[in-house]
Amino acid sequence: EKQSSSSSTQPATGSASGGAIKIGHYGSMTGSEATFGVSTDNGIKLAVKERNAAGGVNGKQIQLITYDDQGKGQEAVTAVTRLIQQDGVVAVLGEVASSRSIAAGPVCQREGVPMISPSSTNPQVTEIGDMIFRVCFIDPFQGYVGASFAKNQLKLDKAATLYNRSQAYSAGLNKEFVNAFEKLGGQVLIQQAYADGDNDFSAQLTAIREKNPQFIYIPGYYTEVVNIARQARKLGVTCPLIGGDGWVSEELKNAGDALDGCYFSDHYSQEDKRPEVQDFLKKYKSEYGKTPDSMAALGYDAANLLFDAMKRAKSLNGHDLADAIASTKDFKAVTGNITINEHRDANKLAVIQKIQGGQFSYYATVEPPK
Amino acid sequence: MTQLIQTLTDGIAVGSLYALIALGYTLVYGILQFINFAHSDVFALGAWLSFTIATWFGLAAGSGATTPPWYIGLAVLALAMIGCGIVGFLIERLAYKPLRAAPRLNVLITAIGVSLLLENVGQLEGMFRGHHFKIFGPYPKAMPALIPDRVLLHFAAVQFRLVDAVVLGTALFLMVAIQWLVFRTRLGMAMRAVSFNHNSAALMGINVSRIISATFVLGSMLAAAAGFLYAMKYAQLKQTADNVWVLLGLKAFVAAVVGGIGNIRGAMLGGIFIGLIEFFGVAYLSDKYRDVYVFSLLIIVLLVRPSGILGKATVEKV
Amino acid sequence: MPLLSVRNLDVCYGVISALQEVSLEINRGEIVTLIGSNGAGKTTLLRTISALVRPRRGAIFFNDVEITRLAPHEIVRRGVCHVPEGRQIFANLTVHENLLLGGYQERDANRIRASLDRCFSLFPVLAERREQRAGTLSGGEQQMLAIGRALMSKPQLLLLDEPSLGLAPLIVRKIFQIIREINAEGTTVFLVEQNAHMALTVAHRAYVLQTGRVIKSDVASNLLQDPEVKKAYLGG
Amino acid sequence: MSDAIGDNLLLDVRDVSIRFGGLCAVNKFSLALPPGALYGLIGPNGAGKTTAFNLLTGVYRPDGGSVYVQGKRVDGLKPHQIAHAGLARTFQNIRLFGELSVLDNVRMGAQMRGWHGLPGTLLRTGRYVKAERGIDRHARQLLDIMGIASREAEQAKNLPYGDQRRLEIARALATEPKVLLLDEPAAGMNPQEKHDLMQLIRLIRDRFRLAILLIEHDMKLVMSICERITVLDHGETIAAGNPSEIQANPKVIEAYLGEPV
Amino acid sequence: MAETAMLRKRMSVSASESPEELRPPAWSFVPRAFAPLLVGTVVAGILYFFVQPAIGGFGSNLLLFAGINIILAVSLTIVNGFTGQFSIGHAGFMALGGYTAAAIVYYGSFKIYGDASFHGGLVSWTGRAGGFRGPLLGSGDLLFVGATVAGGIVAAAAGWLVGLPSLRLRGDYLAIVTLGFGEIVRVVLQGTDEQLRRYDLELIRSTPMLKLMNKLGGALGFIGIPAYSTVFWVYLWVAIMLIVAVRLKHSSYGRALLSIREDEIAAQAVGVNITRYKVRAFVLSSFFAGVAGALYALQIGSINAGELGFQRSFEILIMVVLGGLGSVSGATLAAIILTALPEVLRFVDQYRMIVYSLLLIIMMIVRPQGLFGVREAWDLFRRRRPRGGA
Ligand SMILES: Nc1ncnc2c1ncn2[C@@H]1O[C@H](COP(=O)(O)OP(=O)(O)OP(=O)(O)O)[C@@H](O)[C@H]1O
Ligand SMILES: Nc1ncnc2c1ncn2[C@@H]1O[C@H](COP(=O)(O)OP(=O)(O)OP(=O)(O)O)[C@@H](O)[C@H]1O
Ligand SMILES: [Mg+2]
Ligand SMILES: [Mg+2]
Repeated sequence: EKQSSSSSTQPATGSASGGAIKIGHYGSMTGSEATFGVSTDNGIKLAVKERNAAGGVNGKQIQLITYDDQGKGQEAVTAVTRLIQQDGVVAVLGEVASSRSIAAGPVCQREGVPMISPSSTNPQVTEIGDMIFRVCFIDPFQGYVGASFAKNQLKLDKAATLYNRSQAYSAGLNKEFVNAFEKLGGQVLIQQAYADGDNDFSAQLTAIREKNPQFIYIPGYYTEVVNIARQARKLGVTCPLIGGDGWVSEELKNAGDALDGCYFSDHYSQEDKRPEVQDFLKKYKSEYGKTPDSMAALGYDAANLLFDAMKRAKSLNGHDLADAIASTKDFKAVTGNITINEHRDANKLAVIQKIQGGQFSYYATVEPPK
Repeated sequence: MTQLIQTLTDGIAVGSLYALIALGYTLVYGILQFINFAHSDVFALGAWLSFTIATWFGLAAGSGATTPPWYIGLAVLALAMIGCGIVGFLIERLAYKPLRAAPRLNVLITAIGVSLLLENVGQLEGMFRGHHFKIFGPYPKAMPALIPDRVLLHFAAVQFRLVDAVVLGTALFLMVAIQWLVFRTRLGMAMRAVSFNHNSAALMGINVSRIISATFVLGSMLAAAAGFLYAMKYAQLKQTADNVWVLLGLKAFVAAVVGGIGNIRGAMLGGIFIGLIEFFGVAYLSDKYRDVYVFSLLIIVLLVRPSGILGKATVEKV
Repeated sequence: MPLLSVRNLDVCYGVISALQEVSLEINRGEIVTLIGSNGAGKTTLLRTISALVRPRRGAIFFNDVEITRLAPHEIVRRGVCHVPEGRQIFANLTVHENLLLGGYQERDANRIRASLDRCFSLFPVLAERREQRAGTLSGGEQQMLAIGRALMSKPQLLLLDEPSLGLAPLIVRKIFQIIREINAEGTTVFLVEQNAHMALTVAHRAYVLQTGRVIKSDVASNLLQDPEVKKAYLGG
Repeated sequence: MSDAIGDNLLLDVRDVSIRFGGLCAVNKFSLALPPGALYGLIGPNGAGKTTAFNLLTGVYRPDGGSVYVQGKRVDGLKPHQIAHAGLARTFQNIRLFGELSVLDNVRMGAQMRGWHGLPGTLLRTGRYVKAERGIDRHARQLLDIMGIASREAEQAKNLPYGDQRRLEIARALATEPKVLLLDEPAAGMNPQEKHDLMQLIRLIRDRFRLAILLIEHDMKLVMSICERITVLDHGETIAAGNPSEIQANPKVIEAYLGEPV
Repeated sequence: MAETAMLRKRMSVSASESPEELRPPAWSFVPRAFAPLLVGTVVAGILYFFVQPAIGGFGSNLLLFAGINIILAVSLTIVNGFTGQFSIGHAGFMALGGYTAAAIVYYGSFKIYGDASFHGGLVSWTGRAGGFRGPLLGSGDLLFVGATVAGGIVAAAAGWLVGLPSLRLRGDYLAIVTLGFGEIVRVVLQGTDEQLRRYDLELIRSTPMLKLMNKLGGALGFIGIPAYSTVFWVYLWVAIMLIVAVRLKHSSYGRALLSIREDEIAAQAVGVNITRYKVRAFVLSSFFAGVAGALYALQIGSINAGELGFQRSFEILIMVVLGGLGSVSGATLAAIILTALPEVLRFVDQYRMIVYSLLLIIMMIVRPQGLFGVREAWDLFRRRRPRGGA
C-alpha cells in the first residue's frame, strides 16, 4: 500500500523516500518498442514489491524509479544521467536493446554506478567497463544453443535464417547461429532479412522456400514471429522454425497452429518445479493477468540479483556494489542459476521449448560448448 | 517460374493494401492539399477497433476457432468504420479546424502531434487511481478470422487466397466509388470547389466546414476499412505505436505520391506499383534494401514526372 | 424598407483599421455604387457583408434580419451573392461545373436548368465554352463566368467587386450593359468600381469611401457633377 | 520600322512565337525599342500580351524567333540571366515578396547590381559593406521616388493595391534595367491615380533613360502617353503605329475598341 | 501641374554619392568579421569552465543536447525557413555526418594511437574519470575537429545531391523526396558491416581509411567512439551556426533565399539564380546538420541510424515551425524548449508523450506563427529596425 511497488517518477524529495534505497530502471516505456520496456518494468516492479513486502534490503525499503527513454539513445543517456545525478540511485537496471545499453552504459561506468542489463545480448555491452553486468545470454551462447540443438538433437543439416537486420539482437544472434551451425558441420542455405516495421515476409519466405531448407532459424521477437509463422505456413513452408528467447510469450498462441512443432531456446522452463519459477509465474499472473515473457522474467531476475548483491555488499557505494554483483555465484533466479563470469556476463544453462497448440513446454537442455 | 508468379501475386496483394490506405491519403490531400500524417494512426485504430469489436462479439483467435457468418464480419467492419469516422471528425474539429488560416506547415506539425497522441493513447495500459485500465495496451493481439481462409487459385506452389482477393476487390471498389463520389455527385463537386479555395466555395453557399469534416470522416472510414482488412490479412496486430503502422502508412503515402497525389486512380496504380517493386526487389535483388527500393522508386518517378504518374502538373500562369 | 442596411461598421486587419463607422443602405431594385481610391476599404466592405471578414463593431441587416454573425454560406442562402475581386472562378473545373456550383443550394433540377439557360442567354460565349476548363478562359470570359455563376443562385442582392478590372474596353461596355439588364430583371446590385465614370453612369445612387469612411452619398448623377468627386475620382 | 534597326536598339524582338498545345498564343511577334521609347501593347483579353512579356523575360522559352537586349541575344536564357542583361518587368497579377518588408522588396531588386559572394556575406568584408550600403541607399531612393518611402517597414502584402503596383515598379527599377516592361500597371486604379501614375512613368523614363513597353486597357491613357502602339489579337500583330493611326484602324476597332473612343 | 512638380522634386533628391564613402576603412575588417566569433568562443569557454561544473552532469547533458538541437534547428531554418524548401530528411544528413565523424575518430584513433580511447586536451575534457593529464590542446582534439568538419562536408555533399531535385519539385513533393532520402540513408547505414574492434588492430592499421567506411556497425550502431564533444565544442559550433544564420538572413544573400520562398518567378525576374541558391541553401544547411551529427555521435560515444529516421527529422522540423519559420532566434529558443520539455514532463509519468503531443497541438493552434513569427527576438524590442548598412 505504501510506496511499496512505486514506479513513481517523482524526483527524490527526501520526505517521500525516507530511508529507502533508490534503484533506477530505464527502458522504452512508450514508442514502438514499448512492449519490451513495459514487460521488463513489470518484472522489476514485481521483484521490488516482493522484496519490500519481505522487509526490503538490510531493513530498508526499495524505491524504484522508472524513466522512459522512448527507445532513443539520447533519451537513454539523459534518463540514466538523471537517475544517477538527480535521483541518486545506487544502481541502474536496463536496457532491453543493446544499442541503448551501449549508449547509456558509459554514463554508469563514468559515474561509478553499477548497471545490470536484463536482456541486452550483444557481447559488447559488458565490455564498456567493470560497472556493467547482465543476466541474460549473450548472442554467441544462444546462437550455439540453437545450432547445436538443431544439428545434434534434431539432426538437421540444412538451415535457412530469417532475421531482423535493424535489430541488434536479431542480427547478432543470426550471425552467431550461422557461425556455430557451420562450425558444427551444418549448412546455411540462405539468410534473409527484414526490418523493423515490416509485416509482410512472404517475399523472404518465398526465397527461402526455393532453397528447401530443413528448418528456418528465426532469431526475432515474438511480435514478429507470429506473422512470420503464419505466412510461412500459407506459403507451404512446412519445416520447423527455431528461435531464441525473444519468442517467449503467451502471445505465441496468436499463431494458432502455425508454430506447432517449432522450437526455441529459453532460459528456463515454466514446468520447472523450482520454487523460484513457480512462485514467479503465479505472482506475475495474479499481478498482471498474463504469463510473463522472457523480458519480464529477466527484469525480475536482474532486480533480484541486484538485491542479493546489495545484501552481500560492504556498502551501497558503487564499487562495493559492483564487486558484490561480480562475485555472484549460483544465484537462484527464475531464468536459471546465474553465475556472473569474468566478463560480467551471466553463465547459465539454456533449455529448449517446444510449441504445440499455441503452448510451449520443456523439450531439452543444452549444455554450453566445451 | 513459381517464384515469379508467387512474387507477382504477393506484390499485388500487398500493393492493393497500400492502395487502400493510399486512397485515404489522396482523398484528403486532393481536397485539402494537406498531408494527413495521422492517417496511418487512424488506420491502426481501425485495425484495433475491429479487434476490440470482434472481441465484444465473443470471437477469439487461435487454433480451433471457426469463422463466424459473413454478416458478423460486415458488422465489425461497419462499427470500426463508424468509430474511426467519429475519431476523424473529432480530430478535424479540434486539431485542424482552428488552423484553417494557418500556414500548411503548421497543420503538418499538428498532424504529427495528433499522430503521436493516437499512438501513445493507444498503447496505454496502467493504473489510474487504483483502477486498472487499458486502451489497447502495449502487447500484440491476434485478430479473430472473420473471412474464411480459403484458397481461390492454385498454381504449383502459389496460392491466391480469399483474403487477398477481398483486399484487391475492396480497393478497386472503393477506388471506383470515390471516383464516382468526387466527380459525379453534388458533394464531390463541393469538395472540388473547396479544394480550390475556401472563400470562393463559401461564396457559392457551400458549408465549407461541413465539406471538410465530411472529407475527413470519409478518409478516416477508408482508413478503418483498410485497418480491418489488414487485420484480416495479418491476424497479429502490433501495438499502436509500432513502426509497422507508420511504415505501412508511409509506403501508402509514397504510393499516393508516385501515382500522383490527389488522383484517385493514381493511388491504386501507385499502391500496386510499390507493392510489386518491393517484392521483386527482395526476391531478385537483395532482401536488405526493401525500403530503399520503395524510396528510390519514389525519387526516380518524381524526377521524371514531378507530379507523379497520373498527377497533373499544375502550371502556374504568370 | 432597405434591402441591405449596414450600420456603424468598424473593421480591422490586426491593428490596421480598414473601415470606420461605415453606414449605408441599399433599396430593392437599385444599382448602388461605391467608389473610392485604392485601399479605401471597398473590398473590405463587401467581404464583411458576405462574412468573409468579421467586423469589430456594427451590424448588417438584410431584409431586416441581422446577418452580421452568420457564416458565409448562410448569407448566400439568404440571397446575397458576391462576385469577388479577381474573379476567383474554379480554375480546374469546367465552365458548366462552375455554373452548377453557383446554383449549389438549389436542389430542384428543373430550376437549375432554367437558371443555366438564362445564364447562357445572357452570356452566349459561356454556352460555347461549356466543357472548357475555366482556368483557360480569357480574362473577360472569366469575368462573365463569375457574374453568371453568381446569378445562378438567383440572388436578391448582387455584390460586384470591380467587374471591369483588367478587361478590354469592348468587354467593359458589355459588362456594364449586362449589369443594367440584370437590374432590370429585378436584381439589386451593389457595385464597387474604380472606373467611376462608368459606375456613376449606370448607378442610381452612390457612396464615396475615403480611407475607411463614407464621406459622401448622393444620387449618382449629382456625384458625376460634384467637383470634388470629379477631381479625385474622375480624373479632373 | 526600318529606322529603328541598329545597334542602338535597347530591345529588339524578331518574330518570336509560342504555342500552348494547339493554341498559338503569340505568333511572329516583332518589336523594337530605341532608347527613351515609351511604347504600348494592347489587344483584347487573351490576345497574348502577357504571354509576349513572358517570352521576352524568359518565363517561357520561345518556339522561334530571337530577342536582343542591348544587342545581346537573350532568348533561350534563364529569366535571371535576362534580368542581368537589363530587362525588368512587373506582373499583371502582382507578384511581390509578400512577407518581406517594402524596403526589402526593393533591396532584392537592387542587389542584382551590387553583388558579392557567400564568404563576403559571412565575413562582412569591406566590399560587402560597401555593396550593402549602396543597395540600401539605392532602394531608399527608389521608394522616395515612387512615393512609398513612408511605408518601407510594412509587409508588402499589406499595402493597398495601388501601392503594391508602385512597389513592383520600384523593385523592377532597382535592378537598373535598360528596358522596363509594365503589365497593366494602372489596373485597379481610379482615373486620377492612373493619371498620376502615367506622369510618374514618363518621368522615370526620362530620369533613368529607359525604354518602356506598357500593356494597358485604358485607352485614354494609352493614347495619351504612348508614342507607338502595337495591337495583338489571337497572338497576331494586327496593327502597329502611332496612337492616331491605331485609333483609326478598322481592324483594331473591330477587335478591341468597339467604337472610336 | 503641381503634382508633376512634386514628382520632379522627388526625382531629384538623389544627389550622386561617391561610392568610396560607402566603403568602411580597411582596418575594421578583422573586428567586424571575427568579433562575434570571439564572443562566441568566450561564451563557450564560460559555459565549459564555469557553468558546466556548476550545473552538474544532468544539467550539462541537457545543455549539450540543447546545443546540438540548436544547430539542427537553425540549419534546417536555412532551407525550410529562409528558402521555403520543404525538407523533412534532416536527420539523414545528421546521420551521415555522425557516422563519418565517428568512423574517422574511431578508426583514426586506432591508426594513430593504437586504441580508441580518449586522447583529448583541455577543451575536450569531460572530467570523466581521474584527473586531466595530457597536452593542453591535445592531439585528439585536432582529430576530432577534423572529423567534425569532415562529417559536415560529407553531409554537405549529400545535401548537394538532394538539392538538385529541389529544382524540379515543389512543396510537398520535395518534402516526400527528402523524407525518402533520409530513409534510404538510414537503411543503408543499418546495413553496413560490423565494426572492427580492438582485436582487429592489425587489420585496421593495414586497411585504408576509405575501405573502413563500410564497417559502421550495422544494426547495433557505431559504438565505442571516444567522446570528444564537450560543452565548449558544441557551443563553439552553435556560435558559428548562429553567426552564419543571422548574417545570412540580414544580407542580400539571405534576402535572395527569402525571395525564393516568397515567389520564385518574381525572384528570377529580379535576377536571382534560383537554381544556385536553392542548392547552396541545401548544402549549407546539411553541412551544419552533419556537424551536429558529428557532435552528437562524439558526445554520446555511439550513434545508431535506427534512431535517425524521419521521426527525428520531424522533431527538428517541429523546432523550426514552433520557433517561427525563418526566425533564427525562434528556432534557437524552440530547440532549447523542446530539449527540456520531455524532462520537465517526466512527472506525468506514462502520460508524458500524451501531454507532449497535446502541448504540441495546442501550441500550433494558439501560436500558429511560432514563437516570434518570421521576426527575431531582438526585433520585438525595437520598434524600427535600422538594418543593413544604414
Ligand atoms: N488581409 C489584410 N491584412 C492586412 N491589411 C489588409 C488586408 N486586406 C486589406 N488590408 C488593408 O485594408 C485597407 C483596405 O483594403 P481594401 O482591399 O478593402 O481596399 P479597396 O478599397 O478594395 O482597394 P482597391 O481599390 O485597391 O481594391 C488597405 O489599407 C489594405 O492595405
Ligand atoms: N501556360 C499556359 N498554358 C496554356 N495556355 C496559356 C498559358 N499562358 C497563357 N495561355 C493562353 O494564351 C492566351 C494568351 O494569354 P495572355 O495572358 O497572354 O493574354 P493577355 O493578352 O495578357 O490577356 P489579358 O488582357 O486578359 O491579360 C490565352 O488564351 C491563355 O489562356
Ligand atoms: Mg478592392
Ligand atoms: Mg495579360
